[in-house]
Amino acid sequence: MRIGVVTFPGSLDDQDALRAVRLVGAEAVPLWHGDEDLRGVDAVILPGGFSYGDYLRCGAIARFAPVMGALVPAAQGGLPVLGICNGFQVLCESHLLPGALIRNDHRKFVCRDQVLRVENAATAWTSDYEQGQEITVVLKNGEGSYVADERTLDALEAEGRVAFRYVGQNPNGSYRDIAGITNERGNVVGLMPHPEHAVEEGYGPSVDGLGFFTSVLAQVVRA
Amino acid sequence: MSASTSQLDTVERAAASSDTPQPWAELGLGEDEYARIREILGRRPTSAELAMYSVMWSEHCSYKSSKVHLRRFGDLPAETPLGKQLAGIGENAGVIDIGQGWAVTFKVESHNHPSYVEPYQGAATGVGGIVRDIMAMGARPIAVMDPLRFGAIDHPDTQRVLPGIVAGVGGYGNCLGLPNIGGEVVFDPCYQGNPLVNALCVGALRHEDLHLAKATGTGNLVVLFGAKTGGDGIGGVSVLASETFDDEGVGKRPAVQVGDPFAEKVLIECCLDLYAAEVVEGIQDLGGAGLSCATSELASAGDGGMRVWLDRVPLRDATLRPEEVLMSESQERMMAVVTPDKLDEFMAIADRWDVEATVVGEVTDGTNLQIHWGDELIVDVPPRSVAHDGPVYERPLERPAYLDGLQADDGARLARPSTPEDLKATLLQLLASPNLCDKSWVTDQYDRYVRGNTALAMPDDAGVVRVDEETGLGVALSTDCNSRFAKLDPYAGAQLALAESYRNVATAGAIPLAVSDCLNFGSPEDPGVMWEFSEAVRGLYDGCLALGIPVTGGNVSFYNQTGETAIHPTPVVAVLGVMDDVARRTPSGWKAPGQMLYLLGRTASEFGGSTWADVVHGHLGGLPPAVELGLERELGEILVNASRDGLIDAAHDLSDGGLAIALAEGTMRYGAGARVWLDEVCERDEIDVFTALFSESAARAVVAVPRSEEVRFTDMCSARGFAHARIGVVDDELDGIELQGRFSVTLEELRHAHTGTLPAAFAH
Amino acid sequence: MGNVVVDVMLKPEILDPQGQAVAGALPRLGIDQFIDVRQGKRFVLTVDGEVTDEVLAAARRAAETLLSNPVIEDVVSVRAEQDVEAVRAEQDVEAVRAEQDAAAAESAR
Amino acid sequence: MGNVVVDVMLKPEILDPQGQAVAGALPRLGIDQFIDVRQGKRFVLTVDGEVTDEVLAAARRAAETLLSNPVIEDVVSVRAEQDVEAVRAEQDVEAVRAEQDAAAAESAR
Ligand SMILES: Nc1ncnc2c1ncn2[C@@H]1O[C@H](COP(=O)(O)OP(=O)(O)O)[C@@H](O)[C@H]1O
Ligand SMILES: [Mg+2]
Repeated sequence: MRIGVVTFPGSLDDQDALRAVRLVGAEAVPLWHGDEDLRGVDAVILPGGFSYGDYLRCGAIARFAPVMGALVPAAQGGLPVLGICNGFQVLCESHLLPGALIRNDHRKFVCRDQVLRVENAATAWTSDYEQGQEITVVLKNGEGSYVADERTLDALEAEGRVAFRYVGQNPNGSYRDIAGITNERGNVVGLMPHPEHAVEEGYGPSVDGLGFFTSVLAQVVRA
Repeated sequence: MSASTSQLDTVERAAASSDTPQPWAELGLGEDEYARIREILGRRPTSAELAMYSVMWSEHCSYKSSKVHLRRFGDLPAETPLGKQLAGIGENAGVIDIGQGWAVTFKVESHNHPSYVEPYQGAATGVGGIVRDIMAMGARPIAVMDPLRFGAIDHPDTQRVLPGIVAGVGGYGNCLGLPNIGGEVVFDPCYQGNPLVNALCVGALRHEDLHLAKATGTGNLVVLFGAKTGGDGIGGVSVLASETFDDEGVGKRPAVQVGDPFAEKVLIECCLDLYAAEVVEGIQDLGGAGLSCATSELASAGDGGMRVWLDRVPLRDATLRPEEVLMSESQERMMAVVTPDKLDEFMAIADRWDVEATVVGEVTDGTNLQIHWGDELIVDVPPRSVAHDGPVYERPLERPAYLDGLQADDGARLARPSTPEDLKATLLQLLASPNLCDKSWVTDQYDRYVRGNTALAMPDDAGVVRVDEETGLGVALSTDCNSRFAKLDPYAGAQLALAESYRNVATAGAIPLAVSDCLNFGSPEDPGVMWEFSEAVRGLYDGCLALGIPVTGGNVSFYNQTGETAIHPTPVVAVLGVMDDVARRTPSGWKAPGQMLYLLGRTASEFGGSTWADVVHGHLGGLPPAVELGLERELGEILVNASRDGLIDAAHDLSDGGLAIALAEGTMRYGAGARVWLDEVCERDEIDVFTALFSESAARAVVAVPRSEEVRFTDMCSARGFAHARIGVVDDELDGIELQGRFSVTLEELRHAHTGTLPAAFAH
Repeated sequence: MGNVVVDVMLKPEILDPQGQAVAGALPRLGIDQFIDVRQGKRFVLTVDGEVTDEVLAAARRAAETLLSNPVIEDVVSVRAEQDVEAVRAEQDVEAVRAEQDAAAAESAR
Repeated sequence: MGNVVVDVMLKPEILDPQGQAVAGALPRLGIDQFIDVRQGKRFVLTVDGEVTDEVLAAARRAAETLLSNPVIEDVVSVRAEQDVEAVRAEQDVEAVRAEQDAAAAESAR
């Protein structure tokens, strides 16, 4: 079981994602933004960070990286892909997921321990959670407010594609408290909070994030 | 190159026109300094040389007023409790061995004035600068901290600068992927018009990866890499340009530097790949004084000369004059010395990271640093004379006359709360005061988790990060300074800063190993300020000697004053400690019911410079708390041993606001309540409850001991003859704190007081 | 050398926290005329030569693909700077009107 | 309702990492005409009424104090949107010219 993690210039949480993959016993495979090659991995994580400085719009420039040329069709073909924070932004900019992420309503970067509710426990990345389970992971971003037009939001709700919702105070103004979403097929999941920062006792608020990585492991083994 | 050489002030021309008047005074040089430059060169300097000397001999770069005092630190044993220092004062940053083949390097620096002018960019580039210092040692930067000082919380100046400074620290550090693991936010009217932005970076490296800033090996190449050079931060040298420039051109040179953290992130990864490929002989960051500093320091530390082709420097602004290119403080640049056979590999690595790299010079077998612009020689100087042999002053010192009066005004007359209600109200008032309130409005803007190695961060006493994933080996860091203490007595104040920082590190469970400092003072030309400075350095020196830890580096920031009024002396002290396994670190709050709370150390009535006197009475006077470093050392050993042996589950040091604040913070951390009794302590130390709660005596901590370990723990304290008293028990059924026989305060009351202040002041 | 100016604004239905913050801050400066503020982006793209039709077409492509995200943003305009300059010189409506009249008179000659 | 448009750009001598990021990305999209990109801000301030001289004066004050940081930025222009609109409708230089001619003819009548 090989899980790839893409490093763009400015990626920051790539090492953390690779560590999380190793911790669940999978093989962690570094992928490079400049290679149009997924090295035969069984799943891909687009990690957090500030790809290309996030100067224009978060994820806007990364979307055009050569590796995305290989990733987009693979994702459309069913490859499990998880976008965390900046990775979620890249997925939205690439139109693999609907909507967009804009500046937090309070206009500040926010780093805190965040409770999420798993709203869809049937995706490739959430099957090890219970529907409705509350987990505590790390939230840290400046542009994490999820927006989409009403029609898209209604469709997401109706199709059960809201994967995670913020519990308690909405930390950034996201429409309908949305923290993460999935595509129709459930193989592409994006969320702003960071499960990879909650995988080791003593180095994060909990180990609740492990479920993402064990889920995909089970998924791929089944497939 | 577009530069018209006819206008160039070349070495040849300088030699032939010795009497040409030069703007040395405008560049900040003294008459004697200018004369000395002429003597060194045997002729008048060229404009470029004059620019170089003027900035390299400035206070900021040459430490000319502080050097005679800082020399003391060099007399400290160059050893930490774990062994020899690998690099010390004089390098970009000190490097210490932490065992298992690992080393760490850390340093604090100031970026005070730029942050006042442009808060966001000033603070951002402050972080960027210190990170490059750490990279230049061959290390991977692993964390940052930001000790900050502002004017009164409601002052318009604070309202203007604080949000920008905090956003700048966060904006740069977050984008760099460095966890921010601590710092300080202090408000005092003395910083109005002169906020302090200090920044600390710590990096980790394997012993064999240590790199030094020197240019050796004739024929080796000098490579400039990173961002292009623009006209940033060269306001000062515009007087030179004004001779050859129309005024408009000069006015366009910005004094403000803008940072590009993305460029720096890429530069970090690029440097680490270069080190791993072993293609770097010597390396230097570009900071203050830009290329002037980097070339002269590299050459001065090496064994030969250096030749530089300045016109090869890639420019962002093609109109820059050679003096300006030399002086530019454009960010995100580094300079490496590379052997010719490794150049291709070097360039390939830089290319992979999209980092522009250019050979701009070579190491020669001569003695001088020679800089060319096209075919012309515009600088020909002995590099040591620029970089290391600058002027040194013995500034006059004088103990300020006001000090006797200040120390005599000891606050004995200040009304003290006596009823239970008043004691409780005082606790809540202090908890809500700007300096003791919850800082999460600030610290939530910083990423403390990135890299996944953070074991402790705010609001705990020290930041703790793992260095080695295999073993859990890691470091703890704290920065501290109570400048009110330093104002009352700079010698004791510096030692108290050292003691608090040392204590914080030990409280987390780490063995304190080494010190870095950032000495923020007023004008060195004021004998009173200079006296404060020398006292602070003396205090720090004596303190380090007593604690057995070296000063491995630091920074001096003078001229922090508004008009005639200097800030309080603010010697910020950073202590670094080591832990074999950071998973064992001690958090600052308690959770487990039934654990016993112990107060370590004795309390005396010490309210000079205290938070209580400040917040309740607006009073500053008397003497600061007594410092006993022997006791600090013993306390440190107890905390570290108890942590290692699993005798304590939580520990919080006592500092500003005293025991009352420590108890409140320990309770709020995880929400578990505490039942507390202080009668025995009051009896033993012959103090009243008010003193027990709010005095700021040093060398104290409160710890939570599991019942099963109580005997072992008290035996350990007794064996060392260290004062310890059982003062309470953790009770998660209890809502907040119950101080027996006095008052109860609920968690909600505590949190309400603690958390409201910063949002109310800045969230709009 | 010529410049193309691209203006991008958030779609009207998308929340604009930065614009709102400005709107909230203006009254505190005694500026209370404005009932709404929106903040967008302005790009200046420089070519080494004239702003030809091809250059404008390239700028428009850049605007649609990279410079804006159609999910949340509108490209408000893409034009050669000289055309912007014609307006920029003006400091207020009156002056602009006067200038337009003058220009009109000029070109009518 | 009327709008005032305020354009703010970083001073030319100040480093613009945002513009550089765009400039670096465009060639990867096959758009290689542009030798430089600078990114600035565009504010649209709305008044409940006409854009009078006073409104423009207030906008100018807002531009100088809150909307720009004079240490690193220039206010490039402050003008009523209708004046911008006059240009915005145009899609390229030719069209603008034609329009201007037409306008000229119109106003010369
Ligand atoms: N500017 C800052 N940046 C990061 N952390 C900060 C900052 N200011 C305060 N903190 C953190 O908040 C906590 C409380 O600060 P403080 O009361 O000064 O601690 P202490 O009294 O233990 O030195 C500490 O963990 C400290 O590191
Ligand atoms: Mg502390």
